[in-house]
Amino acid sequence: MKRIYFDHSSTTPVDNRVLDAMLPYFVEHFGNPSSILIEEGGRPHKAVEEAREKIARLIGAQMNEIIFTSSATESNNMAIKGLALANKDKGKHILFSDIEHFSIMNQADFMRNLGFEIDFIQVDNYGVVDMDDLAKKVRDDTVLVSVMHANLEIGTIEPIKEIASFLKEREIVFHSDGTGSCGRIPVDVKDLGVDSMTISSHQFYGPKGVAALYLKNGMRLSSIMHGGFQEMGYRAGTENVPGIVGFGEAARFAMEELDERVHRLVTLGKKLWNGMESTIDFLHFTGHPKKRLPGHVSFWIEFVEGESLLLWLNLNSIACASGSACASNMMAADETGLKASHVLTAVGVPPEICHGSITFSLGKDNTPEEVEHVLYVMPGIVKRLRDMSPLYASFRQQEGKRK
Amino acid sequence: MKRIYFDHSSTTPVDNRVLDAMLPYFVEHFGNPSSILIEEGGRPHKAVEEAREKIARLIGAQMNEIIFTSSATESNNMAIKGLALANKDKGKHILFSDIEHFSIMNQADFMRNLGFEIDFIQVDNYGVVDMDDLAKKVRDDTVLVSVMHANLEIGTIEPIKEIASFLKEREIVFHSDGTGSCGRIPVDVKDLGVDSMTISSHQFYGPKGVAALYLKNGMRLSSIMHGGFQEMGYRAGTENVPGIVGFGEAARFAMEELDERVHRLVTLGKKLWNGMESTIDFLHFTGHPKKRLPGHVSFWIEFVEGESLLLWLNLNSIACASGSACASNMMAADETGLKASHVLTAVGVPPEICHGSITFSLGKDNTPEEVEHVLYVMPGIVKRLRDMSPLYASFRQQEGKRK
Amino acid sequence: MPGPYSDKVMDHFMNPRNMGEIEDADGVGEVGNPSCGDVMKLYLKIQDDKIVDVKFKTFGCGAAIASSSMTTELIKGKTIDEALKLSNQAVAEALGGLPPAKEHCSVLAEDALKAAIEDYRKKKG
Amino acid sequence: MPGPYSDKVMDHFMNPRNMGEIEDADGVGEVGNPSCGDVMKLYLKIQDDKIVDVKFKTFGCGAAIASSSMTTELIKGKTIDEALKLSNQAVAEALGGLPPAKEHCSVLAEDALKAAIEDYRKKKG
Ligand SMILES: Cc1ncc(COP(=O)(O)O)c(C=O)c1O
Ligand SMILES: Cc1ncc(COP(=O)(O)O)c(C=O)c1O
Repeated sequence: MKRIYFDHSSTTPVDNRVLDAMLPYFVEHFGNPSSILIEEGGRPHKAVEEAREKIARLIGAQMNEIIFTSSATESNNMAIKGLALANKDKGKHILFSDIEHFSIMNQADFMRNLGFEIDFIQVDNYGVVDMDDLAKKVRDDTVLVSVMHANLEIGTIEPIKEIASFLKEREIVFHSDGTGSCGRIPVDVKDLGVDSMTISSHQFYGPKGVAALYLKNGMRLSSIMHGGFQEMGYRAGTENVPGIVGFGEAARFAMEELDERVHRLVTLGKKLWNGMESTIDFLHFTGHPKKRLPGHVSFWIEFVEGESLLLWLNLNSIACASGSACASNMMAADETGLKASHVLTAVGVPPEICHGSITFSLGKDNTPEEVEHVLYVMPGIVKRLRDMSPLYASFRQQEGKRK
Repeated sequence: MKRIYFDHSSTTPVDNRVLDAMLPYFVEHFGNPSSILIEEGGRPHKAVEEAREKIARLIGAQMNEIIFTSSATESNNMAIKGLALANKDKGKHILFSDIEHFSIMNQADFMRNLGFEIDFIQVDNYGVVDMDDLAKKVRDDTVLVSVMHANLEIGTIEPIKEIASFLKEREIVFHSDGTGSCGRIPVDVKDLGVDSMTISSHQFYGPKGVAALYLKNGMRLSSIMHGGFQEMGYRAGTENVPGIVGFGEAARFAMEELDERVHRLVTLGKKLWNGMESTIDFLHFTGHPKKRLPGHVSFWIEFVEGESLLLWLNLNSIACASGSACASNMMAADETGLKASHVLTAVGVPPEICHGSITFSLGKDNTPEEVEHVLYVMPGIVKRLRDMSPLYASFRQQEGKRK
Repeated sequence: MPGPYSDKVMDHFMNPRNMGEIEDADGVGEVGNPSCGDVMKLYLKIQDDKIVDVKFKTFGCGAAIASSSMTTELIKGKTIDEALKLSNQAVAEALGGLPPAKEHCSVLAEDALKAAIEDYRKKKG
Repeated sequence: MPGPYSDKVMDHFMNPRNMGEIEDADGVGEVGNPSCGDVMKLYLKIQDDKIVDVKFKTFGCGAAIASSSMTTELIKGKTIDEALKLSNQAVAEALGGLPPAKEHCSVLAEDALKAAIEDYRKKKG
């Protein structure tokens, strides 16, 4: 059976049109963009700059505000380390939201070792950053705040503009991880007012191995990748030319087709959401019901363990994610990798449930028929797993007694 | 006219067979290798591990000693920062050879800011590391030494094995940048005795945007790219699957065809070297005449400026490099980018000449006819540029007087 | 499907053996804690020190379900002493191995078995 | 060829105007230093304060050669006073611009011209 891919939060397939644009840059136009004195370098150099312009246009930035990197993770590392180090004369205090991705969160220890102090901003039960808590936690020596634009696990979109204007008044540098938003919903960095933002290619039908950091003109950032003079000195290393070209094309298509994609996904998402709600009992949606990514439906189901649900869906040709899309790593060296999702904990989901969360993230090529099929398959799987569950058995017993 | 590409030190075209192996991983097998619970993740995960095995085999390492990165630059940054930080209890003193690439050299200031002390090991006029100077500079608190395996600007191959055994006795961690050697000449990390080594895909017909670090089992290394659990926790970020697959295939072909490639290149290199020697006067080869990369011929010519020579060669459909292959950056913001090559300065080439150096680096697909064509074209260009040179004019005048 | 789980694990996950409850069980063991993700309940029917029937219910991941299922298979028909010798490694091995992060699931199965036998002995007095 | 140099620069690099020496020049200016990579030598033939002929020799990069060539074109036929007004920006502009890292080459051309005129004035006494 044809697979139903509802896991666009983890990654997306490269668009065929994007791949076509990349192909000439592997063999034919393979030159090093730094070798601009020879013919071989000219075309790749131009291609990189054209891609830069497309990314800039997608998010309303200037061309020279786009720095290419190898992943959203690298962009986030560059931003936190680079902005904090460059501005450390201003202060040593850094704030992360409680629901940042590991590529922000797991920098905390390293930053502490460099002498910084890290605090965390709470979110409400919908995963929306608590402005009061932010106001309470901000200090005179706060130098940097990081709040993601959209959370890929629970779908919530954060009030970035509001946070940015609060921080601007206090002259605090503001980084936002736009991995979940850029290419999915309209993003205008000038309107949002962020100082830097991460953009990830493979989240919107571009290739893996390439991403970017928007860095507002005039911001100081210390390089953490030292070497040659590429990327205006911010990020050394020979450019991944085909990857960058693909990223650029993916950005162009995302921009041209954004309205259409959003519209489709909102419709499909609503269909899935409503269907789930009416067919599965003891189901709890996660994230904000309105301020959320289009086509993103996340939830947990009482008495159903998430991995088993995911495995059964997979056996039924349906791909989705359990726990953090990018984070769950079964191949971890030991069970310490199996912690409850910090995002779900932050939004108040009880720890025993965190393992049971599921994220359906739809993409531009999903269809209403696929949604219908998922809705058709789900109840049976849920029943099957509940029938196996001693927790459900004792719950039903209790319920029986009460009646 | 068909281009003659003699600039394989800067980058190489992707082998068509390598590209073919990559293609299924963009659209069809696009999954996230971390999503191993769903079918989409299985194949990419397996492909990454197979590529890891191929890289390991190329350099005689174990599979779990290979960490994928995005570039040789990143591998070098990971090695220097990561090894120094993880072992800083052992000491604060670091040694770089005088001819390291910028991706090592330009880390010096950052490391100094972290409290490390950096010294530099001299090389002789052939660019070979001076063992006596190394012995003199090593201290009780020396924690890390970095010496590249082969220099891509002057072709010299360093006595890595000798250096490694000297350092092993003193329990000093030894990193070697194998960007120039891996895939070009036989490399066996166990025989060499290095603790870590950089390997670059696009230096041997693999794609750009991917590289690796060999890290010997048991070595401590602090991660500098924080986030998810990829790459055994050493390097976070969603894997560049097609890039890694291509890198693996390039490694496989490099290994299978190594003898043949080396043999061909040694022959072509000799032909070019001898031809240059006999047709151009006042020519000086750089690097070691014997211990050098196959097919690598580098030199400077008196009274001929390098960029002009390179431009004329380019106009004659010949691609080569002047100064450091990866370093020269004409698009620098100002003239400070135009410093004399530190490599040539280190081997004692007078600064006024450094701008005049040329590197011909041949590759597996070059032919004897191409070498002949270059030898045919060179004298005319040299004459043309000398005729324009006031330096040559006054030299000839002086010579005339002497006679 | 290439994945972290062996074919054996997937087989037991998809077709769990001896799933269910035993109304008049001689021994019942329940271990685990929902907060660690897995809960396992094992029912034993014992005659003459021999396990004549066994059933399980499990809330948990694929490895937990497969470990429960395999454990029931391995102990059915065994004496109590033989069953007590069953180690979590034996369960994992019989399943064709478990990913390192999931080895605790086979431990849970062993624990459930021990708890059920203890319950039986306690009831028996 | 797309590259860092304009078509004008490449044209003057490939087909330098007024390249050579003037045996009986009225003014000669040599500037630059091989250690900075470029040396430029300018020869002037002057009649009635007018530059009637000019030649150059240059050791240097593409921008240096093109700047020299363009300078000779721009001053040929001009009076000394007019020539002295030639700025390095004018040379760079006439060449369709130079990459930022190469702007010093046009400065060198301006300097060579000034040195040559000074030499002429000194010789004239
Ligand atoms: C919000 C967010 N930021 C960053 C990342 C890291 O992305 P990558 O693994 O592509 O570097 C992820 C991964 O899903 C993410 O969800
Ligand atoms: C010896 C050496 N190491 C590292 C590098 C950096 O390679 P990349 O730009 O691919 O990161 C180079 C570039 O040529 C090099 O010559």
